[in-house]
Amino acid sequence: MSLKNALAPFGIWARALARPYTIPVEDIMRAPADRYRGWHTNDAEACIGCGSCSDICQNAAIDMVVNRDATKGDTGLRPMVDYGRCCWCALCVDVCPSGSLGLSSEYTWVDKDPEVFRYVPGVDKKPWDDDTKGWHGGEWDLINHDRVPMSMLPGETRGQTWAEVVLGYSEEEAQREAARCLECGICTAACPAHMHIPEYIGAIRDGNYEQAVNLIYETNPMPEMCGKVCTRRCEDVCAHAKQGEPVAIRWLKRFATERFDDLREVIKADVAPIGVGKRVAVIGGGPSGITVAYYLAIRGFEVNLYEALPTLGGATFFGIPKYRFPMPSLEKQVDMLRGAGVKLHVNSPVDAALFEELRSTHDAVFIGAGLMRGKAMRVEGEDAPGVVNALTFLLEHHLRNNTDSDKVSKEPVVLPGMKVAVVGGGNTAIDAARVSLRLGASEVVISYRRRKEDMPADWEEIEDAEHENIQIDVQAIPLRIEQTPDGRLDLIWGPAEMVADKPGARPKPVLVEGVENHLVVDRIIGAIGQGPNLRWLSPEAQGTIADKWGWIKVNEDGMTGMPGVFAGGDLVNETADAISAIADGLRVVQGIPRWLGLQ
Amino acid sequence: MELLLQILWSSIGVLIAVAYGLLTGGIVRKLFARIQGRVGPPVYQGFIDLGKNFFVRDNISHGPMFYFGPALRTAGGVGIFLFIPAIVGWAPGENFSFAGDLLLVMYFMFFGSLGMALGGSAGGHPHTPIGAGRGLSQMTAFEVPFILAVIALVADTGSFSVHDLTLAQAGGFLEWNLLTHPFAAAAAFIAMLGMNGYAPFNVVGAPNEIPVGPMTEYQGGFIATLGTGRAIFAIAKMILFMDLFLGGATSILEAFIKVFVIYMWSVAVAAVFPRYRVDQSMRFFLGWPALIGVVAVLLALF
Amino acid sequence: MTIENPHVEKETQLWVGPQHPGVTGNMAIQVWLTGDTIQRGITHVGYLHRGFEKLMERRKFIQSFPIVCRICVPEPDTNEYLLAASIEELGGITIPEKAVWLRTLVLEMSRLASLVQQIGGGAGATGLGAVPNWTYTLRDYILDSFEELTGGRVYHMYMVYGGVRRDLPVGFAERMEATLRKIEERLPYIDKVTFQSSVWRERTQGVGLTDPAWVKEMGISGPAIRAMGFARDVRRDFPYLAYPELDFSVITSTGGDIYARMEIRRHEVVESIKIIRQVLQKMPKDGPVAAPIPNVFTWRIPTGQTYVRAEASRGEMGYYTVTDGSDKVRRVHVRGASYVHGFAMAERMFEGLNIADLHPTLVSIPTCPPEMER
Amino acid sequence: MGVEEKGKVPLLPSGVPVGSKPHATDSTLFAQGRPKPLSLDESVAFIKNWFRAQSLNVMAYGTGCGSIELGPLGTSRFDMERFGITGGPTPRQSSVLIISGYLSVKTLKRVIRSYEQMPNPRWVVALGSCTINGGMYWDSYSTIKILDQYLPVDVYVNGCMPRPEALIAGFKDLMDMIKRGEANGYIEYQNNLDWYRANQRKVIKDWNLPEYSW
Repeated sequence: MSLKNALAPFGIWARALARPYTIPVEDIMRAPADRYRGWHTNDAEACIGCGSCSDICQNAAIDMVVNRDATKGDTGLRPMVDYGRCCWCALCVDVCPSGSLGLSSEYTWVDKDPEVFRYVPGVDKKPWDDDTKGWHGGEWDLINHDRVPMSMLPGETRGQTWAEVVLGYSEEEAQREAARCLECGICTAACPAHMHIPEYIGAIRDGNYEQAVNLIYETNPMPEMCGKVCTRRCEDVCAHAKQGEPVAIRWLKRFATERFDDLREVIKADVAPIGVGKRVAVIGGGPSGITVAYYLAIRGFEVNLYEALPTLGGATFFGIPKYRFPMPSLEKQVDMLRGAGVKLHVNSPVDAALFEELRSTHDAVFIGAGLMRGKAMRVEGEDAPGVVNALTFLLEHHLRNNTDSDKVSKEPVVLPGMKVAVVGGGNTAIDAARVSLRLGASEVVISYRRRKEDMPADWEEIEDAEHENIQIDVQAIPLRIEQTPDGRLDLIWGPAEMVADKPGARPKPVLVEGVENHLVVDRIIGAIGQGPNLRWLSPEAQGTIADKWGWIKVNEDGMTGMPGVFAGGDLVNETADAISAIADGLRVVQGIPRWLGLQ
Repeated sequence: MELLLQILWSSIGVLIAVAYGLLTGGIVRKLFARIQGRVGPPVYQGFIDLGKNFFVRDNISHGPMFYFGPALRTAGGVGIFLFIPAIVGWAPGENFSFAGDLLLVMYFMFFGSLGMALGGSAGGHPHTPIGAGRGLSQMTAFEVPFILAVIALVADTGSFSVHDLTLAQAGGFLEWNLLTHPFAAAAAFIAMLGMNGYAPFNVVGAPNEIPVGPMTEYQGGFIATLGTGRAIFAIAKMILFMDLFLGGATSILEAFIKVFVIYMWSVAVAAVFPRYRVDQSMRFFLGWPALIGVVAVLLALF
Repeated sequence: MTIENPHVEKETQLWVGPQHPGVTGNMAIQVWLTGDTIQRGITHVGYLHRGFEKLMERRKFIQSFPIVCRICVPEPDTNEYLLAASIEELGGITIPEKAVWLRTLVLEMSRLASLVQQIGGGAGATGLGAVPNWTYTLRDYILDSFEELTGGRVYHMYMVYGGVRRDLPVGFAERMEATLRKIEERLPYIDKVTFQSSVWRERTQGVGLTDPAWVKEMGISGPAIRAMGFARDVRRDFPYLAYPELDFSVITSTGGDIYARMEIRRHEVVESIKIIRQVLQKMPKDGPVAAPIPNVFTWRIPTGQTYVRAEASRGEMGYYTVTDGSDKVRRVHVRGASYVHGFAMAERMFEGLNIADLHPTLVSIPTCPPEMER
Repeated sequence: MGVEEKGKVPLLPSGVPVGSKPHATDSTLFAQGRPKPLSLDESVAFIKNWFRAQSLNVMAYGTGCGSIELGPLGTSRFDMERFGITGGPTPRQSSVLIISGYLSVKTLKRVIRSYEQMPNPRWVVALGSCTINGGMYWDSYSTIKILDQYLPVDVYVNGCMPRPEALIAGFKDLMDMIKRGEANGYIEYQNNLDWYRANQRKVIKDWNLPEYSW
């Protein structure tokens, strides 16, 4: 033991004079780092209750509890965090698709009672609710916000061809896109038909396509149509849509159904044949009619389907251009009906007499006649030659090109080189515009009253139309139509300014007085909506089942005021899209057996 | 009557010594804390700990010997204090130093440790015999240099009375045994490191080996008694060293200061060293310090 | 368990732990003593057992990350890295350059924090109060940096498969540098009371000896093997992350006693500081911190198995991972250095050890009970 | 036993449980041995409680991962000693038992033993999620989930792990409760010994502890 080594330790006595490391008592509750993971916060309004946080929590610390009424895109559930389980890993924050969940930087919570450490962040008020520090999403997320891009025909050339614009996913792309699904099920609630969306997406992800189409067919007899042209309420509410792009549910459905050329071999309808010996008549071969016919047929009912047009499909046949929904796809689904044993009567319009006969010979009658009357624009000069209704335009066009019907003129409305204006902002307007383009119109203009974000048309459709060089004039209120001396039409419109309406509603367009713009075109297509037409029924029957405008009121089983007569589709619901019609059909499929006492 | 008065004065002296012991203990804790980079407990924390220990309910007993341990320990401390003069030349501060001599004091020193060993062992915990064994062996080791130093002083002065030994140094600080008997002082002050039970010689109750040695089974009031004993024991020992080597004290203030300074010597070492194993500490005390003690004795004799 | 004890009359049986201030955690050593000398000792564990390997079989890949870091409390990041690396290897994910460097940074910071703590523990075990106080504070400064970088103080949960979860905060390098300087400034003081102190040297030199013959027999790693003169370091022998691009040396010592093992740690602190400085300097400034990862809820990994290893402050840690095509691991085996050290090696070292040297020995090898039992 | 009844808690006649906890139906799980009835002379309770609160001895038993934060708490940075909190090396000399996180069943057995050896008044501070509802080991086969069923917990400090600052806040809460005479977990334990014992015996299969560990 050398003296140096014996004395060296005394050197640390110098430390006694230095300032202690200790944090002073008054500063002891020091602020943590900016990113510190403390207690949970949640923006309860932005939260959609998807439950991803609950799913990812390996501690089962998060339960989804009922907090408010469920709406479309919000389950009404909110996460309740149990701090008897939580480990503050913040995976819930990083996975939160709505970005509402976060961790504050508060860290002190002392209590005598173990039961208090459980609360619903954002709902149960806590002092740290407004803490902006802490761990929040956005910097880096566990979920992939970007959709697998869909390959399409190039926008410059597709205006000249009737070929399908959307090319569909490859198998690898589909599985990659399917893998994005968080399986929260908000889409199922939003879908009018409540399709088993997470389930079939999961089956696609696993490469189990037969299972996927079987799942799809459980609630939708026209999946290929829906896979191509559905208005997809599901994608609007997709949890991914909050911060990124929604899962391409529609394209995935399309991918699954397109895998099989003949679905009849694949679909294994496993339902009880409860309806043997019962007869049902279906009037109208649109989505709702097809739904009722198909599901009742596989349940053993004898189904007769009456369609006025030469082919089935209703609005999906004549309303949707074939570059979106080609005829073979439609044929495939009609084949399914035939395979299910539905007796199809095409070119068979139903009149009052036949209707009464059907009622007497069948146990139940279903009316799915659709909206066959295009609404007028209600502007001066609307009846000028060259002004057509979009419904008429599309119907004629499709009958001419896809059937041998002799009820249409041989001359198309739009001829090559014409300039066309379409008034309206819905899907029909876009369809009319794009069909006109393909018919050879030199220039197509869509004129709409409100802003582009207010257009009821599908945002993808709008984009597609723009890619095809279709011009969209917004905030344009048509005032009148005049004929120019050289035989053309002058659409005179005034600019509109948007005025806030009552809360929750879209802003109203209000005409700016004194300004008149001129749009000189060869054809004007009015696409501002459709209405019901029940003139084929007897007035008494009309009065029993419909209101004075022709809309049909039904009960929760889909039955009208006339016993045994059910209705669905666009005549009944206000949304006027195919999936709602299918949902109506499904309601009736439940309703008819119940009414007949078969369950 | 005089005896009764002396008893009264001595009792007050014991209380003051306990208080001062606790206060010094607090200051020591504070100093350790400062070296460790901490603020440390308030200096009065020792009093609170003592009070708290008195207010803890005693759950257990291991027989009469178990009660005896703390009592003996405290008695040892009080005994030393009573038989040495705290303040020389002032009757109330002289205690009973007329009645006992250095041998009695050293007996009391041994007495406490022995009591601890006996009482603790009654608890039956295996840590106790290990700690007691360590304590007793270490004590026999540091007693050697200390006794050698005492022998040197006694041989020089010719008296076993602490009172006499103190009075012999009365002529100013140059007369202090610290300077006149440097070897004896060195041996004694090194032995003091062991007596105080601070590092590096605190293996007896090493908290992370045999927590806390002989005291393992004690609690509540026992611990409070032991704490009292420890406080007075420490102060009594410092007073002994003060009397033997620093010429005693003539006023309370002087006593306080000298005791504190002597105490600090032990603390200065304790703060910076780890603890020796018991075999190492025995080897240490029986090495250089013992040799220095022998030299001191030889110097005193010849 | 029945323990044959032929000297039952002559020996004291003593339990060190689990409730004992001296053991390195919630574990117990049962020893038989004659006087102060340990004749035999047995390590008892199970007090901290949670069944991590089993729990992971019930959790999706991403869900395993919050729990693996609990395997070793003082140094959680190695576990995160190893699980991430195994899953990335089996699932075919390549992490971006920036993530490689960030992971290296975090691993080295956690090694540094753990080494600093072990130095304090080694000194505290011999009764030095000052050093653990300082080193815990130094470790706390590193934890502050961790908190700033990862959002967590003790459990960071920073790495997941694909990379890391957040980028460096602004000004992190400067604040880290300040922390490193604080550690460097404190090291000479630590030297004074430990490596230069005669008493401490007496306590540690020639005590807690290891035998080079045990290396092959037991699979010793870390400071325990380097203290016997073997230059074994996973970072050098099986390079991973950014270590091949870093300049550092593998510290060895001879003697195989407590002093040698603590000395290695003390020099490794310096090396570790050097590494952290290099990492902060060489790290790419931009770039993604994580690769795009598959859907965390549904990702499946094809059948496969792998063993991934890394150097922790205690020695080699390794994860042997088996997947079977499902969305959970089939089996994970965690190989912790402490397991070998705490059982096989420690029980051999106990023989003939003084009871007072038990705790310094346990700290120096070192043992980490949660890692031993998982 | 609520706070209101403090001071006149009915003492336990042997074998007849008193208290508000529901009792186990299987009497084989009951405790046969009885703790000594508390001497409830709290005449100068305020002073006594003040002293008790200002000097807490934390038993040095790192039962789980939370004990990693007791290191910083006890050392320079947070320095719990300045609040009068020190480490207690043995159960006999400790007044606060910190359950630092999860408890495996094997540890629970030792903790019970240690707790019962602590002299009254004694308090339990539970750290982290694991003590409240199982924490991240909620589905582990080897841990207990709700500590409250096995030991009377006085203060919960939430977090995983609670930071040292939170621990200090917890201790301050405990001190306040002691001063107000509200930290009565130990009385509850004695009065509901059968309930606690039945719960303990249900999870500890190899029960070989003394009936009450003095």
